[in-house]
Amino acid sequence: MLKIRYDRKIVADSREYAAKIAGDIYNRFIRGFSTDSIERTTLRFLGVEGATSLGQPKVNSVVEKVKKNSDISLGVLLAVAREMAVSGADFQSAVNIVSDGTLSSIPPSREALEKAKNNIKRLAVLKYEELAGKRRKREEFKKSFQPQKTPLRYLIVATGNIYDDVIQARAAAEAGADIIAVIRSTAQSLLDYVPEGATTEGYGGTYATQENFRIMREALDDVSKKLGRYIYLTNYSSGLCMPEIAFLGAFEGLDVLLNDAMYGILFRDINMKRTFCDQFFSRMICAVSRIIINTGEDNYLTTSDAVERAHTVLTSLFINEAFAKIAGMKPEYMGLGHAFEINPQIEDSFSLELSQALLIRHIFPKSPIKYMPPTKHMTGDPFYSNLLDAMFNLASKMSNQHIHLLGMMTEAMHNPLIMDRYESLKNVNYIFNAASSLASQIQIRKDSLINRRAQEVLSKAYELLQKVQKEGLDNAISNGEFADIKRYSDSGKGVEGVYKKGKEYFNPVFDILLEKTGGER
Amino acid sequence: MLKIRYDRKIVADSREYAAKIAGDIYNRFIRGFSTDSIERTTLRFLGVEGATSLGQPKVNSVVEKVKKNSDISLGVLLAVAREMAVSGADFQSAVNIVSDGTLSSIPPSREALEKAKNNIKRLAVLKYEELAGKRRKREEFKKSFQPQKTPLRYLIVATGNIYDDVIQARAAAEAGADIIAVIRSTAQSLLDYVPEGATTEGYGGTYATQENFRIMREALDDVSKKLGRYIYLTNYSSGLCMPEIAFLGAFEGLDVLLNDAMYGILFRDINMKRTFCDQFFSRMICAVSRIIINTGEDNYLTTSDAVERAHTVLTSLFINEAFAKIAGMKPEYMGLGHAFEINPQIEDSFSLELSQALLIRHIFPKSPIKYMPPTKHMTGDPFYSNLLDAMFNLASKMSNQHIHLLGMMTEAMHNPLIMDRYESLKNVNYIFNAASSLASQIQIRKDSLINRRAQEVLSKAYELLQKVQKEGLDNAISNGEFADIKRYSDSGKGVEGVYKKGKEYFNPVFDILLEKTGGER
Amino acid sequence: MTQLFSNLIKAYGDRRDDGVIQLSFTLPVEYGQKAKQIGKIFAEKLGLREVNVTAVEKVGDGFTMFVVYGHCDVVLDVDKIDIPVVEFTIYSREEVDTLIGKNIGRKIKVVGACTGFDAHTVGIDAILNMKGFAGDYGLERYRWFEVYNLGAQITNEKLIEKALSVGADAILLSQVVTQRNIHKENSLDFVKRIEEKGLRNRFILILGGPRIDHPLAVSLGFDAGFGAGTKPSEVASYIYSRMLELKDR
Amino acid sequence: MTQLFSNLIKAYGDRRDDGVIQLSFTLPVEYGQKAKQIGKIFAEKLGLREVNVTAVEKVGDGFTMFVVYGHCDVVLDVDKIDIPVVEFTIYSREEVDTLIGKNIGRKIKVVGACTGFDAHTVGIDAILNMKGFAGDYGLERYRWFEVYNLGAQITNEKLIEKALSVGADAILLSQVVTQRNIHKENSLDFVKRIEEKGLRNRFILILGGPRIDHPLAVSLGFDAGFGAGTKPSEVASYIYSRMLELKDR
Ligand code: B12
Ligand code: B12
Ligand SMILES: Cc1ncc(COP(=O)(O)O)c(C=O)c1O
Ligand SMILES: Cc1ncc(COP(=O)(O)O)c(C=O)c1O
Repeated sequence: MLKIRYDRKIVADSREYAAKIAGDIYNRFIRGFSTDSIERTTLRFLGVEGATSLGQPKVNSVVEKVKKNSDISLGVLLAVAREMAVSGADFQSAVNIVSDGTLSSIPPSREALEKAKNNIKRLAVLKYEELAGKRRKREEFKKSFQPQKTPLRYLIVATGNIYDDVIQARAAAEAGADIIAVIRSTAQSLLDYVPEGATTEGYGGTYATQENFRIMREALDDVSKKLGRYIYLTNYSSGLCMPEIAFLGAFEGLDVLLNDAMYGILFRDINMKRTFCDQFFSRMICAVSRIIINTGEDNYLTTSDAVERAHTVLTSLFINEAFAKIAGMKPEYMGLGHAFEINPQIEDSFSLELSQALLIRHIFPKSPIKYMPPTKHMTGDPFYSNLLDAMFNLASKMSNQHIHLLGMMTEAMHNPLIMDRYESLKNVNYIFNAASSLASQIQIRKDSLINRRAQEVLSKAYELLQKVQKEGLDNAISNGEFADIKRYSDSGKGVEGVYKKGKEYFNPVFDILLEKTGGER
Repeated sequence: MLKIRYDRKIVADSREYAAKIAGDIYNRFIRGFSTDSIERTTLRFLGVEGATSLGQPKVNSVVEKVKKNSDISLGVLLAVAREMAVSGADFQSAVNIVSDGTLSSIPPSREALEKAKNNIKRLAVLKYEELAGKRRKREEFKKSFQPQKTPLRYLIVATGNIYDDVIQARAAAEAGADIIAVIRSTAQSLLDYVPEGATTEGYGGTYATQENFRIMREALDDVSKKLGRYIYLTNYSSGLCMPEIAFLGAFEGLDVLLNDAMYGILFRDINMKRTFCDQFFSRMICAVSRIIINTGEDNYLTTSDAVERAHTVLTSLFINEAFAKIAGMKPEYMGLGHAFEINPQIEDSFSLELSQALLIRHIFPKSPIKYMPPTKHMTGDPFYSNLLDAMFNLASKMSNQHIHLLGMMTEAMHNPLIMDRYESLKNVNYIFNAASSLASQIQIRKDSLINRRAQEVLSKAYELLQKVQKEGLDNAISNGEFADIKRYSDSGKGVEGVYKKGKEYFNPVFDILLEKTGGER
Repeated sequence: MTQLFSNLIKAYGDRRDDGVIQLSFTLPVEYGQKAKQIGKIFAEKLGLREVNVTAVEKVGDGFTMFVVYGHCDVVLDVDKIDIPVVEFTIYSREEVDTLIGKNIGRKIKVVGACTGFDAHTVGIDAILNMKGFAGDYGLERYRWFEVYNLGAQITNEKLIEKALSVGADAILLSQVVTQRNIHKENSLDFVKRIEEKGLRNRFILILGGPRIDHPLAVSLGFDAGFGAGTKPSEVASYIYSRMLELKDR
Repeated sequence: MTQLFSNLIKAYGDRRDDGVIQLSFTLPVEYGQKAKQIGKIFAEKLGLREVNVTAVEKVGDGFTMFVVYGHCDVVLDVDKIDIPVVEFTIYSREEVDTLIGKNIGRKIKVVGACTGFDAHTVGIDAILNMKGFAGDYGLERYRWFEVYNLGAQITNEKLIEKALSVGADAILLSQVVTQRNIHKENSLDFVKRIEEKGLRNRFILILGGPRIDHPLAVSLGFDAGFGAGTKPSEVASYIYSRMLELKDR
């Protein structure tokens, strides 16, 4: 790879600070807490699915009823276990009883409760094995194809209708895409439940649902076989249902999930505590299922200036990495994200972008870095905007990014038309091929702008990490250190769904995940 | 500048071979010959203009009549001098008499003839001074502006109507063009006369005429003042009227002229001898008027493959340089031409292009190298074709070419629309600015494809020069060494207009030019 | 290609009135020998002459993309086109501040937000926040503006409530997402609520966003509309001149 | 957006029958506040709905460029469109050579050129010369073709003369420059000369060039037309199958 110069000691120190920052959050906000969505995920993990007669997802109904009729701080599963113990019902029936709100008020005997809890534990082990089996099958399927050359070509489909999405995804794969991301309807992250079934509506995308995942996965597996090239599937887990969607993604064989430790806080005003807990749980699921997560630092540069605030991206990457480690993720699955968002009218903008791209690629050498295309400075002139994408493609190839999001020349206009996506692939295919070995033929001069800029960004990121560590991440966020947005620990959406675990909190799924991931905590 | 490695000894040896090749042609085909167009140019130089009552340019009529009624091998001016001597007419009247075909058959007295000849010589000196005065005035005008940054942005206008051309040229200059080239009507190079007046027709451009030159020069001077940036004007002198157009261009203040020692032979099937003589004379005019010439090696890559036959471009550049030296041109005015024409589907095409561009830039460090955009592999998809232009722009900036022809995303469709030109400028402005100092920040690795390719092209060019020197350039052309096209010394257009000068050949214009240029002959 | 009267215009390719335009589109037809002609007929049906289909490419099974150049006979009489334009002088920040101080004599209160599901705050922030846009400071920076920026993802109702509670002079609504005309629907909903409450003349109503323009805003019931690239000083100047007008009445 | 019957098609943006297309064009109007609306009205006059003018830029004094996206209601009934296609099997060079040897039994003579002012020889060379095009050898390389390639810038008359003098089976005319329809004029001139001489049935007439297609060539009086990207083996296969047909008659 094209080498740049920067101080490796600062990198090591930065990592240490980041570990402290995330560790502090883990101790103060994550360990000892659960959330509505974690509880719901636990139920889904154990096979609870479908909706109530009122159309509410059953897992939501169960959690709500436990909150109303019992003590959620002990975990939904304890309520279910109790019902099993009292009424002798099996797990599913007990879940239904809890969901109906007719759970018995008689306290169970200690032994019956132990037995019920043991049954649930056994079920959890079984279900874990089932999930692991799925994961293994997928890995085998993947291995039956030649691995693709990086950067991988990542394309979005966003028609708002899952069936149209399938048409577009197939066309994109045929034209050369390696990864298909199905964009979600705007504001799904604010829904405190996961919609059900195949959906044909939404703004800017359609809903992330289990059925939609299945439909698209099936289509892509089919195309993969046809093309002899494995097509990765991506969706979004960020939002109030982060762990649930992570589980559904894992269950339906998704390869990549958008999953950031802070995105929901900053960009969706979701409560901090809620997000910290949820990201942890969801990442444990990703860890055991070997799902690549994608973080969202690219978003910072849509609200902050990409030159002035470049270092905030790097700072946040260190923190996201530290959180992922706590959840037990391997670097190979940390798709840390950054972006090509410098104002194209700035002199030497390409050198600055290249510098940043190389720096990040160097600091996280094992990670499948996700590189986002220009968006903010794209204009209504597609001929021109296509050129920004070309230079982005060149920067990506020269710095050998891993997951390369294809830019759209109509970014400033609309969700991509079928032909926009096709042109985007022509663009990337041309540039990647034309500059195939360019990076290996050149060296960066010691005293160059590229090197100076890299060192500058790194130093600033380091300073910010120091500062954040001193203040605590929660306070740093309240001070607007990231994305120029301020959020507070007690406000934001979903705050009511976070609770301190009681002493008798029961959740074998949680336990298995903690055990299997063995994160640095 | 970005450095590449190549064998400088081979360059020096190549130059020597090229000097021998051109010298040989000079001795065998140029020295001692004149042509119809040289004779006509001589007349124009001395102020002969306008048309006969039949609409034929007067200079053509005079030459024709001398051929018919007198001995052209002694030069038209001798016939005119004779007429002056016999009838006592002044120069212009004598010219008219010759043109009317009514010249007297009485031989003049020796003295009268000497006197007439002396009169013409004096006139020639006067006219030379006039031309030099024009040149000085223009240079002063030019100096009143800040010099532009290279690569200079060169844009073509080609509406076919000089008045529409003016509109487009102004728009282009306002959008950032540094040089405007007015494209000529196709096949003007095959006309054995220069049309008169302002013209509003033509295919793919309108005619190169003195009046058109004047109209456009005036418009561009006006725009230059408005923008505070000197706008260069270019037209084409190649063809059967090469020296005439060169003179008209010099007279009307053109800055750049397309003028190649072999283009007419290869691409227009103009006779070799004719072209060799004409290019020599036209280049002497360019030399004294400090006009930048542009050679046409880029054309080779439209008929030959740009990877396989890259070296033919370099070979030809050495030869064009040697011919220019013989005509007394300084390197600062030799706008040697090359092009970005590699099939974009070839892996590493960009590295190959960059290699070639750097090599040429290194070998001719003082010359205002002209770099041509992709044309042959442009497609009917303007979104895609615009990308090839972007990479061309990048290669040009990275190798700091001097005259940069803007590519058109609609190259494969039509002559540029007003908006095509505008988009092209947006493209080049973005890339030049974004990659402003990129080249100074990197080094090319010793063992890189770029270096290897440069050395390979140079070696092949050297070998070809050796071969050409052995065979003689005339025979090499007959063997199809350039552009995969074969031409023979006795066929081709305009062959009937070449003649060996008689002992008494009289042409003080020729003499002044030979004296003032003092070329390496 | 006859030359038209000077007020009548046609598209301009490289000569007056040649009418040349460029199109690109995708048709749900299989790529193959017939595709090109289908693309040509499509362009002809749209009214183009001498259609030049320059690209025909397969974008997927059953889909073909076309690029077309052709001559189009649409003629516009520019003199007869009546386009509502916002008429006001654009001042610098310093000038606006001086003028408000002199002619209005009190702080102008503005409330802004991006309402509905739309979460794009960068546009409204560019107009309102200190930082501003393209080197032009936002309204918060002005001495004589009092700014309430409610950010994004709030309801129209909340925005109106806030405007009432602070006694705003102007309400600034931003709409960025336009998919399936959500921006128009949401803007209409906003104006309807204002009208139902009998508040239409209480506030200066300004709409903004990348796909907004003045005529559209007016047609939706606003006083003015501002599109892509708007500078804060333009908005400030407009509000000032509107305030002056209202005062005079 | 109602779904049409399957044979009726509209343009496809990202959903069936949404009709979205893209345009770009320049109008001779001054860049300014009104320009955008003029661009919009232009697109509406062309028949677009919900016009989105995404770019309005000054390309020069008095000229403004537009990029527009909009919905277009053009509907095509693909089943009803009658498009002439060249019907023949495409063989490889080896196959063509074998078939000619077997079924024609003598060399096929072809004469080709790029006539008129048009000096573009690369296209006709690609078809005729040894080297060929895109890895597909040219007709000179075939055992059973005898090729006369006259290059460019010769007259139609000369081409016909040559064809007669060598007793050609097919004449291949290349036309690359299309400005102001010079290719059509020159091709018509060629056919007229052939017809005047009563030679229309004497030769297989083939027209080629980047802007040529089969229907156009047929309408100009040729037997077949070949466009951008044509491979020599396609032309060879066509000539062979035409020869076979003629022999059978
Ligand atoms: C940044 C951005 C985001 C950021 C927003 C961060 C934030 N806090 O604002 C993030 C990443 C969060 C985001 C998310 C989404 N986005 Co977004 N986003 C953009 C992007 C890249 C830039 C917008 C921007 O900031 N421009 C810079 C500002 C300064 O310009 P502006 O908004 O035009 O504002 C100027 C003028 O319009 C005017 N103005 C604006 N408002 C007002 C108001 C008043 C009163 C006045 C006077 C003037 C005024 O003044 C401003 C300064 O000149 C655009 C693409 C693009 N290049 O335009 C897509 C884009 C707007 N997003 C889009 C979409 C679809 C989404 C999502 C729905 C995607 C998804 N499914 O997840 C989500 C959800 C958002 C939601 N719920 O609304 C689409 C909208 C398509 C459409 N036309 O409907 C776009 C066009 C991208 C695309 N092609 O798909 N996005
Ligand atoms: C190379 C080239 C030249 C070379 C030509 C060298 C030569 N000996 O041929 C040079 C530099 C000399 C040249 C000059 C000019 N050119 Co030129 N040139 C081109 C260019 C870049 C490529 C053409 C080419 O070689 N393509 C590759 C070949 C293989 O493709 P092809 O021709 O399409 O041929 C294929 C098929 O069409 C088909 N085919 C072609 N002919 C035939 C015949 C038969 C019988 C069959 C079966 C098939 C067939 O098979 C071939 C293989 O697939 C094009 C732009 C472009 N990218 O297309 C401009 C272009 C064609 N040129 C153009 C112009 C205007 C000129 C000039 C007039 C410019 C000027 N004013 O000086 C001059 C004059 C030429 C003249 N008198 O005709 C315009 C034409 C505009 C128009 N549509 O009318 C173009 C489009 C460029 C532009 N945008 O302005 N040109
Ligand atoms: C990490 C991450 N999650 C989620 C999203 C978008 O999801 P939503 O709009 O549903 O919040 C993004 C958007 O870019 C993102 O970067
Ligand atoms: C050196 C040179 N002269 C002249 C021309 C074109 O002139 P014409 O078409 O009149 O021969 C070219 C074309 O590119 C050229 O390179």
